[in-house]
Amino acid sequence: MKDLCLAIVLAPLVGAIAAGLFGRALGRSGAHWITILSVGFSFAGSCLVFRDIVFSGVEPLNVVVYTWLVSGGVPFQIGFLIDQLTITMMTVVTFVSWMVHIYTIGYMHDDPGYQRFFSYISLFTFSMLMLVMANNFVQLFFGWEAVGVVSYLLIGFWFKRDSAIYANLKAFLVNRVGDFGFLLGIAAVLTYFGTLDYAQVFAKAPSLASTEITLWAGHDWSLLSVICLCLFVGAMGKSAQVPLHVWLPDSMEGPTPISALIHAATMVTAGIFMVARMSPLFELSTTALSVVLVIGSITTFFMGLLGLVQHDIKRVIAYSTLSQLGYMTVALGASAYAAAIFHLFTHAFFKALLFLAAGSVIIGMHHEQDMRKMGGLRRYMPITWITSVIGTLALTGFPGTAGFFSKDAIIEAVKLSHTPGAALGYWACLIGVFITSLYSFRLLFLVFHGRERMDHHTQEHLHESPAVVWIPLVALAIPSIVAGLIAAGPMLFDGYFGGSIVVHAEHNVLEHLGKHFHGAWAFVGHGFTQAPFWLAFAGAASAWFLYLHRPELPARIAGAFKPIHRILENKYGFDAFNDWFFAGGARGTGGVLWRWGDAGVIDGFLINGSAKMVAWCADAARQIQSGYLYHYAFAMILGLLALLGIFVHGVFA
Amino acid sequence: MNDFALILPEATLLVLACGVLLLDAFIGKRVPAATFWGAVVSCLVVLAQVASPGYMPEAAVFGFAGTLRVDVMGTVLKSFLLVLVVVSFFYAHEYFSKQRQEVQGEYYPLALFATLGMMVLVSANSLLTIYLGLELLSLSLYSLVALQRDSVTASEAAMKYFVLGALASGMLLYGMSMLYGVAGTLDLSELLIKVGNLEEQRLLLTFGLVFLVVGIAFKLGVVPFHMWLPDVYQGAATPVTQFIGTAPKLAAFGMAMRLLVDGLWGLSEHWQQMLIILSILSMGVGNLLAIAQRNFKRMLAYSTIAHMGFLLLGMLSATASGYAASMFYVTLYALMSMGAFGSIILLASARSEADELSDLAGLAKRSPWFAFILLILMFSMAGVPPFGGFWAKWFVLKEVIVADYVWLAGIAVMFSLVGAYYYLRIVKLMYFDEPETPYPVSATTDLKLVLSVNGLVVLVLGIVPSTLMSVCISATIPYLPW
Amino acid sequence: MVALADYLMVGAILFCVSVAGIFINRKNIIVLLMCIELMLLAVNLNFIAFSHFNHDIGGQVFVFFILTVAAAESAIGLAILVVLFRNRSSINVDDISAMRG
Amino acid sequence: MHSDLPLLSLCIWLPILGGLWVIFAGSRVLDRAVKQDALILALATLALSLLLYRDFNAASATMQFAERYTWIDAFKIYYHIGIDGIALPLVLLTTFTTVIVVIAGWEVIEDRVNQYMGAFLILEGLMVGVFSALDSILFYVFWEAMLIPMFLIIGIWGGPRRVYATIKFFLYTFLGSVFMLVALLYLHAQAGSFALQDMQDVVLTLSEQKWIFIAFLLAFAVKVPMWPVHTWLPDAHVEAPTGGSVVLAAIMLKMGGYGFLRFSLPITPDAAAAFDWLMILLSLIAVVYIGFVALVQQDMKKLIAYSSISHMGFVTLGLFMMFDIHANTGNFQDAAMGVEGAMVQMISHGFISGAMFLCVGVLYDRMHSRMINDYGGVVNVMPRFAAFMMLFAMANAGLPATSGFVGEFLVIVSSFKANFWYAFLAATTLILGAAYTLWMYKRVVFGEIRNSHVAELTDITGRETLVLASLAVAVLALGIWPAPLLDVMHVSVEHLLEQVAQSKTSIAAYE
Amino acid sequence: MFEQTIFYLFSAGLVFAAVMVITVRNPVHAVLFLVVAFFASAGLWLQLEAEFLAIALVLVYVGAVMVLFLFVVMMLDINIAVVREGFARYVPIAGAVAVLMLAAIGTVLGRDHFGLAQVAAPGPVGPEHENTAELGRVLYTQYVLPFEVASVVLLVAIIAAIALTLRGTRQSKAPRPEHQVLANSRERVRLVKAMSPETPE
Repeated sequence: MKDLCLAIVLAPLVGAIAAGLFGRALGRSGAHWITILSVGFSFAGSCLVFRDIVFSGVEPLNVVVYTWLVSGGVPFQIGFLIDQLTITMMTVVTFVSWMVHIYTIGYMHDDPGYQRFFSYISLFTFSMLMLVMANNFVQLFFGWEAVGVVSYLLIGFWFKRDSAIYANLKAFLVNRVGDFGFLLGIAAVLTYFGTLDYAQVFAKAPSLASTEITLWAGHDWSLLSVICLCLFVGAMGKSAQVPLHVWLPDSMEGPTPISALIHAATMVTAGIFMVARMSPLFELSTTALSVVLVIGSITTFFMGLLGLVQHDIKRVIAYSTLSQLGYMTVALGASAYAAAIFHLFTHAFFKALLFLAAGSVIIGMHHEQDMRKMGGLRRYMPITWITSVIGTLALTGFPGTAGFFSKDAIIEAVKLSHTPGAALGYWACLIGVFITSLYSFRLLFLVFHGRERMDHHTQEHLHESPAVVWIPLVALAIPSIVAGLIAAGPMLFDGYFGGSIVVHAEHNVLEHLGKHFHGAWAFVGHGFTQAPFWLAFAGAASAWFLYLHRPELPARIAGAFKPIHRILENKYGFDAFNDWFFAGGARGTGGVLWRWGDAGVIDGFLINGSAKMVAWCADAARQIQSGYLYHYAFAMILGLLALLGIFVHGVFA
Repeated sequence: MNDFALILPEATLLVLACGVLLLDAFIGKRVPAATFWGAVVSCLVVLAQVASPGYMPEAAVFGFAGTLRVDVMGTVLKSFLLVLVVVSFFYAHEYFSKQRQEVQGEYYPLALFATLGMMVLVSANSLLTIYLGLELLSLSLYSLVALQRDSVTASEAAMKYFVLGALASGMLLYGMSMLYGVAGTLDLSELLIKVGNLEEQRLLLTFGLVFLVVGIAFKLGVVPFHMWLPDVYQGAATPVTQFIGTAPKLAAFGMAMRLLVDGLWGLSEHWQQMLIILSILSMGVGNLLAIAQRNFKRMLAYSTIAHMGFLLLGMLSATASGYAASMFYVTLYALMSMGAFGSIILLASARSEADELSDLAGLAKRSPWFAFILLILMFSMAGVPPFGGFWAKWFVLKEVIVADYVWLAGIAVMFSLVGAYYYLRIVKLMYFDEPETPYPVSATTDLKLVLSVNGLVVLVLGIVPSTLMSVCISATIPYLPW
Repeated sequence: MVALADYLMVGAILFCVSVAGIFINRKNIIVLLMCIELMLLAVNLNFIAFSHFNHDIGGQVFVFFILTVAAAESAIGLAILVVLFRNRSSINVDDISAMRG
Repeated sequence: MHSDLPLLSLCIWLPILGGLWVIFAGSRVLDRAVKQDALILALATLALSLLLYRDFNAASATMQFAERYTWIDAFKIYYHIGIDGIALPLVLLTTFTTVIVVIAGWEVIEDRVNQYMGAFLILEGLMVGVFSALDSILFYVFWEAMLIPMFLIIGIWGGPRRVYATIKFFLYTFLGSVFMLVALLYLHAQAGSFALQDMQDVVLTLSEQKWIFIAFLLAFAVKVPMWPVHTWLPDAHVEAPTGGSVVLAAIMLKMGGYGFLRFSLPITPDAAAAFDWLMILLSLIAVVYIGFVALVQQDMKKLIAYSSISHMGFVTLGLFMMFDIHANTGNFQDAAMGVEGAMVQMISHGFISGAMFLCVGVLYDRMHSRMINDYGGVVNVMPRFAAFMMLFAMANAGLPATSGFVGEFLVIVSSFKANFWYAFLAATTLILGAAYTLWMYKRVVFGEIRNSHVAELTDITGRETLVLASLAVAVLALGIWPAPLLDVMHVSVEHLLEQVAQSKTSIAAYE
Repeated sequence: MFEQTIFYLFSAGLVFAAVMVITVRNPVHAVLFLVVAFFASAGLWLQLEAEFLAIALVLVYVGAVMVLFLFVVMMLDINIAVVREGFARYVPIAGAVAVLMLAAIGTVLGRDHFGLAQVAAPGPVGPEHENTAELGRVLYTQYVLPFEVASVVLLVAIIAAIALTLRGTRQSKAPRPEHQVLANSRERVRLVKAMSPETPE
């Protein structure tokens, strides 16, 4: 199985290298064939492994591929840990990636960077697989950073656009802030555990649970809290949790397939995956879990609100993604790791679906993304419309859809949790349901229903997207509906994850919840009676009222609550603050240090200053060499006198 | 050995110098090169005598009732300075054949007499011999400087040199009179013994010593007795400057050794302190002022002052190995400054002296090879390996540190850092600036050869300094037992 | 009785006068040359006095040579002076300062 | 199979003598022939150094390929050379970089080609000499002699302010090294020998050690360069020709780090322990302060120069936190990771900064401007170049799977052992390094074509591709599999740590 | 007593003459005062029983060297008015230096070290004592080497004096073509700052 895993990982890399370095020789179709085949192969391989691990009950695989380096007696290795958690991620990643590959043929049809694009997304697939398959922190960090880079490259894919290259830099830097914490976490792990291998670290973790370290005098911290918080900072960056969320909406500058693959389905969930992977550590720190919970709650609620005021179709979905990531984080904080991963799993399908549908719309609209210029598209793009409706229902958690299971599970789990902050999490999630529904249906209504607001030219050319575009839509729509029905039971309650996730008994809300679980259908039926469903229904109704029935109302409401509206439009001022404080502050600091410190004090005063001093002394000394004989003689006589004074008369003695 | 065998080289040189004088008077006008070759042959003959194994004594031999001392150090110094004189003759010949024909005649005999003075000086064993050798050297040098009769600067330089030189020798004599008065002898060997026995007369001896040190300092060109040096270097014709700047420095070193070590070792703790002060002042003033110069010769003059400060570092450590260091230093210094002035001669045309720094601009384009040679010399003077000058600095610094004056070594390297700047400026002019004229440098093969060898010797000494170091060490070994 | 110190004192005074003379005379080089003669005279007085009081002829011999050399020195000094005067038409010490710095 | 040739000497003298030959024989022949000769010499030296690697015994901490001949009899100075696991990678880096530089200068240098090529070859030999000298005076001679060709390279083929830059460079480094000379001479006075081994063994009191350490510090800190004696570097880099910048960044800076490893730590371990707070402070200032300064640079070369200073901060940090680690864990061997990280960082920085300078050189050769504002949208006309530069920029930002990551990673993770805050401050480079590198990349490479000059740019030639590709391979190979590099140094680093662990003053107390 | 009177007489004369040498306006007078100084010191030397040297001083110095000085002084035709310009300004500082120096030397050479108590005056020598013979004896035996060197010094002085002052063919006014060809601007043209004619003084 090791060889198969290696092949799964390397296939996309081969595809990426082929398409990247030999793209011109391969031609367009060559490039997409090789990458699609390689990712398809990975998917197929993942399915095989999935079968082995999940159904055949093969022991999780933990192997070393090669030793990266040995230093200080600590081996750093590249290796795979394939267990239930990993294989779930692998399957999702390769499947969505595969779909996106196919979809890209249509979406990027006319783009000059065609081969490059395929190369990038294949490379991304490789990196993501490396991330999830890692059996140690170094490799995790490898993948972690690699996906960041590919994300950077893809956001800036259209490098001529100023907004795109601004967004990719921002994305990378904000992610780096997360990585900063992540790396510190890894350093802490290495320092106290002496190894970076998951298995060894997890095994040793309980023995270090009560270790305390001193960061500054007088304040002792629990070691595991420090480690978990540092690691979680990394997760916050990657999974766009407040306040490191700012890059995600901007990342929509990238081509839509990327938004689907990277910024919705896979990469942004790496943080969630990582925390789940680290559950043996997080379980030992209630502090960390609480922080996770609170951060997740804030993200869930506040990012959802922002979705309401966006006009760019992709940005609405992006904020929706933020909000959903918040749900997952809340689940993590409540120790409902399985629920988080399950939501990750379902979200991957329906959010990728929504993005790809949006992409389809964008193709139809000739790269117009403003919803105010759309409307009534269902007539022109029926398949896109249908799949979008499915995606929206899944997102809003309509009972029976995939999203329903995962989201309800999270809400129920948080409700049961006793981790500090759980109440906040519960209410944030609950209200979040209403908000989700509101902006989701707003999007649906503005785009596919109502008056056709696009210009005449666009209208004439509107038609359904080609098959390579809609086939992935359909392929993603299916799991968006059925994934929950099939997988909810095993993944949430039946110990699907086995030993890959560790939950302490006192935190184990899912187990508690599982006592009330009597099959998926019963769960659906139960769902109709619960608050979330009615909240979602209220959201949908409000959307209908505001955007179809009385479309002039939203503007009036906005006018009436101008301050709030402005805060929302300014995204709570995060961007402005970051630009001013961090970007501006860093440049200002740099400028001061450079001009004042380097050029002023060191160079100006110390270096050139002493050079000038020497020159000045030289000039002054020149004056003594006056050219006059009597001065020369005088100097000699003074010299003589001085020597006499010192050595004979002991003037200085 | 009988007395006359001991001064055979000096006697030969005297005779030959008179011969060269006659040669110049009678056929010099018709065959200008005759005087030159005569002088060269004279030096070589004397060199052969000095360097012959029979002349090299194992221990010091005294002659002429103790006024003469022939020992290894003296012999080695004589050999070195004769070599330097010969080389400087080659440069001078080139310079004179380019221009200034009319002063050629007197140059060589006077230079030979100066050489005789140096030889007397380094083998003197009496205050009297030292004084006479010094005067013979000085008077010849004064007149050499003034030899360029129609040059305003040369006569000015000569006048300054003369007046200050006379003042300095007056002070030296005053010191000698005190030593004579206190110790009652003119003989250095006797002085050495008496100084050791005259504990209660320390003050008087120190009093005399101060005047003596002033005289030595003047001859070496050490601050604050250096004031003559820049003006003389700048004002004199380049070969004269070259002559003054090379062999006489060895002689001055020899004189310092004779007076301070051979005669006044007993006062070493005093003169050590004096030399420390002089050395620091010299390194400081020399390096500082060199920076502000625009004239190459004048710059080299200040650099000389700085180098003399370094030279004193070896002496003031007052160990045999320290003297060896100083000897090594002065030899290297003479070689380097020989080459540096040689470069000026190379560049000098019939029209101008080419002694301004700006004349060096773009030399690397006009003549890459000689720019390289001058580069070697400049880096060597700055004390950068792998050139000879590095080892010179290395050696004296090592001795200073062994003598437990680490702070002094620190000061010295600080000043050498300042000094590096102006040497670099020369390199900068040659390599980084554009030439004023595009024409390649024209010179005779002789000069090219001599200058090339001169530069390469400095390079080779940088790579294999061992032999010369050993020579210097063996020359100063007799001073070990004290 | 006249002590050695008295002779030495006269020599010292002479020495100092000549030093002052070198410094004081800024217009005439010839006087400078004369000052140097005075200085040598002071030295000679020292030598002879020491020679007398130490019963040693060496000092007188030294003076003998000093006189010889001083004569030679004057000859050369004056020759240089003449050359200088021919070039500059002046023996003003202030004027011979073309080189400085 | 061991070769009987004096390999190490050949690596030193082949390029030096070859360089002289190129200079003096080259003035009469065609430039092309000169370049070919230079390339052959550089390649031959590289091949010789690869033989060194092949025959190197990584299991031994002794000096290998040692040669010892009497040089100056009177003072027992020897021509004594040899390399251990610390020096070997640096020697390889030197020979590799020289090949790169020779190729990079192929068409760019038109003026005095023979001197240019010769100077680099001589420089190569001298640098190898520095890394392999086992006699302190021999070391010093190589160390100083190196300044001369570099001085000329910057001064002759440099930019408009080359004279200021090169004199500043020379004097700065000279300042440091003369004090080192004093320290070496003092050590000789104590140890009675100039051999490095004897100096490492000599017993010194703490105050002696402190003075010696400071003298060494001046020499090595200038070379590294550490804040606040770093200001020569931006000027020198900016004005130097591309090849000069490459050698300067790739190799010369490493000599500072090497000096700490070879001299400061083993000779004055107690002083190093006493001053470690200072060294760490300066290192962290270099990382953070210089990171900020790099951010606001308008000149690409200056930016990379500052980034070099910042990266070299990791080297000194990695070396000097061993005392804190020892204080925490009680075992010096626990600091091996930091030291090895510093070593890897040196090697990796050699490749990356060299590559970055070459990238700027590529642009400069075409536009004759280094200002970021003069560029924009380069990727549109130079896609292949943009790809390479992206790789190197990412490596500069410390991306995993590039060599830039390895050293930083090892240093940061092991600095946690010393102190959380060291790790915290050092890790800011993750953000700052990415910020200044990628921001520059964005402004230069991405975007619409900014002006007509950019529009006229042509993509890299085959020669440039070759150069950049070979560096890219090195950067990636070292990032993906650094083990071969680390394996050669383990034993030597352990040996070094044993030496450091041996307090000299405690021996003094016994005696 | 007599001895002392003689000593003080000559000493006073010597010092007075010396001071006059450096202060008189006319260089010719200065030379003449120098002669007086020589005579005075010759007197002192006689008192110190250095008869030969005293005579030699008068003969050689006064007879030859001073004449040479006079010769040059008169030949050079110096403007006396200029020669004494600003003289008084430097007297204080020169005096101060001289006094300081005298103090530095005098304190050492005083009677503390060289008084009669320390160095006893030698008794008078008899008439049979021949200073000249005594000097001559050592001059050609013990000091023969310095003697030879001194002769070379004189030879050099002769050569130098001739070389420096003898103007051979240069006194001819005939044009020298080789010099004309070699003329260049640096040597021939001197740039002076000229007052423009419009500007009034």
